[in-house]
Amino acid sequence: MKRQIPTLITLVAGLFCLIGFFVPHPAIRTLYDDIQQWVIVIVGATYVLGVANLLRINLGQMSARARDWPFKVVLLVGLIGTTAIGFSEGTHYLDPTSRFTWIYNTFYSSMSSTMFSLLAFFIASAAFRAFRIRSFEALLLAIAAFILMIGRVPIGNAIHPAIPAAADWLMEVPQNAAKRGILIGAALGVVATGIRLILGMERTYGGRGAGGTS
Amino acid sequence: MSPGLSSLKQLDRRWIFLAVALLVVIPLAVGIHIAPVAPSPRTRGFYDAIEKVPSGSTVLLAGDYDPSTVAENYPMHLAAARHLMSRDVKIIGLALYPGGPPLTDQVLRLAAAEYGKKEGIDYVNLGYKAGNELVMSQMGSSIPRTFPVDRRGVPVDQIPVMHGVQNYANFPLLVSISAGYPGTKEWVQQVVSRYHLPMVAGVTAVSAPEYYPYLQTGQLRGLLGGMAGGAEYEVLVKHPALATRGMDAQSLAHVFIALMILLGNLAFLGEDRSRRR
Amino acid sequence: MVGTRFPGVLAASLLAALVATAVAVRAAAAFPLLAENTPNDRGQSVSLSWTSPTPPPARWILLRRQSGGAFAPIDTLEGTVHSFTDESEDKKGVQDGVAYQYQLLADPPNPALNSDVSSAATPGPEWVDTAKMNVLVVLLLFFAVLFYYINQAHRGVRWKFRTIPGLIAIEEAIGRATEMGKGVLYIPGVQDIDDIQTIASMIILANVARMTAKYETRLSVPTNAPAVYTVADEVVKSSYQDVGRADAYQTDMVRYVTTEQFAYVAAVNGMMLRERPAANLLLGAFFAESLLLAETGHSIGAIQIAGTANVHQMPFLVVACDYTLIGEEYFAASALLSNEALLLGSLKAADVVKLIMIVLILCGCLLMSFGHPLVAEWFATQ
Amino acid sequence: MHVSASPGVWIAALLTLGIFSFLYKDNPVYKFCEHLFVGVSAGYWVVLTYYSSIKPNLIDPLFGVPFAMDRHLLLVIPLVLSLFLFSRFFPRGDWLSRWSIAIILGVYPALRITGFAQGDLVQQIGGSILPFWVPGHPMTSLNNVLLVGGLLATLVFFFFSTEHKGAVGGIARVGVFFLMVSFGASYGYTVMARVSLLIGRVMFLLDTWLGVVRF
Repeated sequence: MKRQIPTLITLVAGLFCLIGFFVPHPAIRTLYDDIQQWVIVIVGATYVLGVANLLRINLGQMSARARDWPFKVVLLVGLIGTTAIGFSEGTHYLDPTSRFTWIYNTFYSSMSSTMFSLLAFFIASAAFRAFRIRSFEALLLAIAAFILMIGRVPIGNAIHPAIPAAADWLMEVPQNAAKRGILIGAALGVVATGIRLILGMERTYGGRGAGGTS
Repeated sequence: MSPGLSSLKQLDRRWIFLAVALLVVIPLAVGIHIAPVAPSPRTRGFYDAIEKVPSGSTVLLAGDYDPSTVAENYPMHLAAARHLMSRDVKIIGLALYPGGPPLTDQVLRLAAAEYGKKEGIDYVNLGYKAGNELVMSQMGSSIPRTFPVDRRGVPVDQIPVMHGVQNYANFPLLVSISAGYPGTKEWVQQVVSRYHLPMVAGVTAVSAPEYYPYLQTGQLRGLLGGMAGGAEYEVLVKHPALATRGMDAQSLAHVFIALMILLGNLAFLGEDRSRRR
Repeated sequence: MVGTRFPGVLAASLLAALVATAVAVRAAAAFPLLAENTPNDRGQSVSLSWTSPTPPPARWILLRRQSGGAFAPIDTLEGTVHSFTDESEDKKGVQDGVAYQYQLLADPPNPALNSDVSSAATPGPEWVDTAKMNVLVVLLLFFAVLFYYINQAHRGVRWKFRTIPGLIAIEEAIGRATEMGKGVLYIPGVQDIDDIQTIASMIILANVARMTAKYETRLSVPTNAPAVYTVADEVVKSSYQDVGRADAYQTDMVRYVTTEQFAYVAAVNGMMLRERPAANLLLGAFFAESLLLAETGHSIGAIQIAGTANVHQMPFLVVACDYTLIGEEYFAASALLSNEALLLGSLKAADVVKLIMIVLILCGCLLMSFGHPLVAEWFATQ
Repeated sequence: MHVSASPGVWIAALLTLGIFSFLYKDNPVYKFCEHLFVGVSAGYWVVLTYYSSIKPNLIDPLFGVPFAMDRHLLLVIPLVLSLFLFSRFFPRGDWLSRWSIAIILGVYPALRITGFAQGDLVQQIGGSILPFWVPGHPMTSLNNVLLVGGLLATLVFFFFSTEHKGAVGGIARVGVFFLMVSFGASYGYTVMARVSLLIGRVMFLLDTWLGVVRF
């Protein structure tokens, strides 16, 4: 009994939303909109659940004096402090002068942008240590990378306007052809996996994660 | 193989890190001007699409990025807000990235100060909403129902710029500033393909190649790719700022990395001839 | 009307005169005004379209009446506009099932520029959105092919698929690691267990674990999500049992390291530098960290085989690894290894649809070259 | 050179340098910054999600407004399903949270199927149907042939039902060449992206923190 109901919910909600896409009639579209509005709220709740999980795991590790537990304390202070200040300011939490916005600018914004900027260093060292041109395919990759890297910055245009032109052509024709092949292949994969998920044929292990930056 | 090249193999990568740091810090501190920024056709498409928006109409500006890609997305976002406001176009801003709302706030406030626009009358920040593509799909049915209040908690029916705004039919253009998921791809799939809303996008360089097929089919009318795209757009908007200033360091770093690839292959030339792919 | 100094009554009478002249001067050089029920919508909406005479007046006053009723102005439009949708969310707008007629009056008044009275249009909802027929047909075709082949596969039909060089490379790499008496490092990507790429990675891990069990090669699997740890540990344990080497299985083979992206990379790079595995298998969903892992793996001279569907990471993996499974090749590899009816049926169905697409695009282009864009038009959404 | 006086900028600058220390080697300072970042961002997410999604779309319409009778009453359903999610924390109640996840696993794939089918299948195939020769435009004709040829070759490479030998093998190899060019392009763009992010951080350190140069 516990196993069938979730599969039934997925089946009904999934098929209904699939049909709802093609039917503008209010008899269907009104409930279609309702279901999607509900899931917006439930997805919001899964984010809160995720953070609650993080809180539980770190509290456990801290009390059990697991490895690196002092750093877990830092994490918990950051988590509970930010949450408390945020809720204390009510709907003004994101006003330009609020303490929550100060935390956002000082801690979240600064560290988040620095984390990704580390990659500039690693790309340079990997270019030297791990960019082996040992086949014709790798050579093609390297040539395209050169044209793009030099063509997309002002220095390329200064050296010779043909470089940015070559970069544009390379992006609009060969790159487009291959990317479109990948897009179509991926689309077939998503549609196949999607319908298998809705019909309960796919084996899944858990809930849906949030978005992310590649 | 000459000893000089083989000793390169043991080069500690932290020397490379130091070189990258210097190549970025020096041009920024000194501000040398290596080469002018030349706008590309894609950037002109972005500019022209906004030029075609009738003044007085309202445009949707989605700032779907967070601080991790501020260096690439923020300059485009600010330049687009300035461009729209300079043409007296009202802006409805939102962000489907959790880290987005404060950035949308800063952009709209900064541009509004320069063009004398007032929050609520000329622009509004609807803030964040969980649900990724679901939010985009539901805005097609009803924006007031999906965003009952703006970022400040003010009900939208009390906000003048939101009067008469029901769904995508009210907008002549959608401007998407995007870093990943959810972003430009989802706006194209869920909105442009379904409601035929003209759209332009300013995206991070990592994701730019993926959107060229959309440019070719006309699903996207214009595309800004990375900081270079932002700089080209800043030149067209005649407001060179953040992105333009970074171009010198960008050029030098790219040349350096290209050299690293060449040097790397020379140094390891003999080494793995045996292990073909 | 613009706030004139005269009281409202004068403005109303001016308007009445306008309406009267419009009706009286029927035969003036008017232009047709098309009114129709807005297609593919939820009803309560009429779409108007017209080609205004040149030069168009400064503004249009739009009049509406229910059949038999009197015309009344409902909106003022810019002169340059040539289409309008009469709908409103609150109940005051046009109602379904009632016939309406429209007329455009030039403002400033100029009877010669007024439009004809439009034919009657009755708003109403539609059951099917005709603009999305091509999407429906494509989906139904794909579902039909998909379920046909999944059904065939369930009935035991097996098809011959091409060999995937990446899979052979994995076996060779494990064999080489065994000869050198070194270990194998298996990194299942950085997404949680609900990601399709992580599930595919678990299938490949099962096969890799069977090989390392047989050859008694050291295997370590660092994961970055608790859920992935529990599933991977289960997969490795049952693989060792399948091959009858339950004794060779150790609990520390699969480890949960941390969830944060860069901390995970630092920990895994540390493992590589300490344990010096002979084979690195990076199979799953990777983001910006694929570059760092592949670089360290390359620096310790390990044979590296990578596979992911995140195409934006392909450039780094192709240049740093000995072999890469590109996008769909990665999913095909896991389908072939799983030998599951569901995955093999889907793989075969995707191939058949790709074949149909290749033929379709070729015919479409040839027809287009001879001037018949019918295929392209059918695919272009209206 | 007028160094910034705001404590916020100083803390941000020190945290930035703390994270850059990872370049030298993984060290306690980096670990401190990293854990602080994970904690603060989690806290930010909870507050933001509550005020932006849960309060305006669930709490206010259901409880705030003087009990609107029409469709708002149905919001009891998402309220109950959201509460079910937290059953994971109770030893026996875990199966209840599967109901909430089940509706997500129904609605999202449906949206993906229609979105990908329309945006990435129908429109991309539509955009790939191009004339092989356009009278008077040799360059466009060549580009069209390469665009369609490259797409078909890539699709053949991702074709698994026949061995890559003979003609099919040749076409598949051409497909790989196109793929490699597109990977090279992605490599160039990714280099540009990562360098830009570093430029952004150095601009912060030089201008906002140290005030070396006002831009």
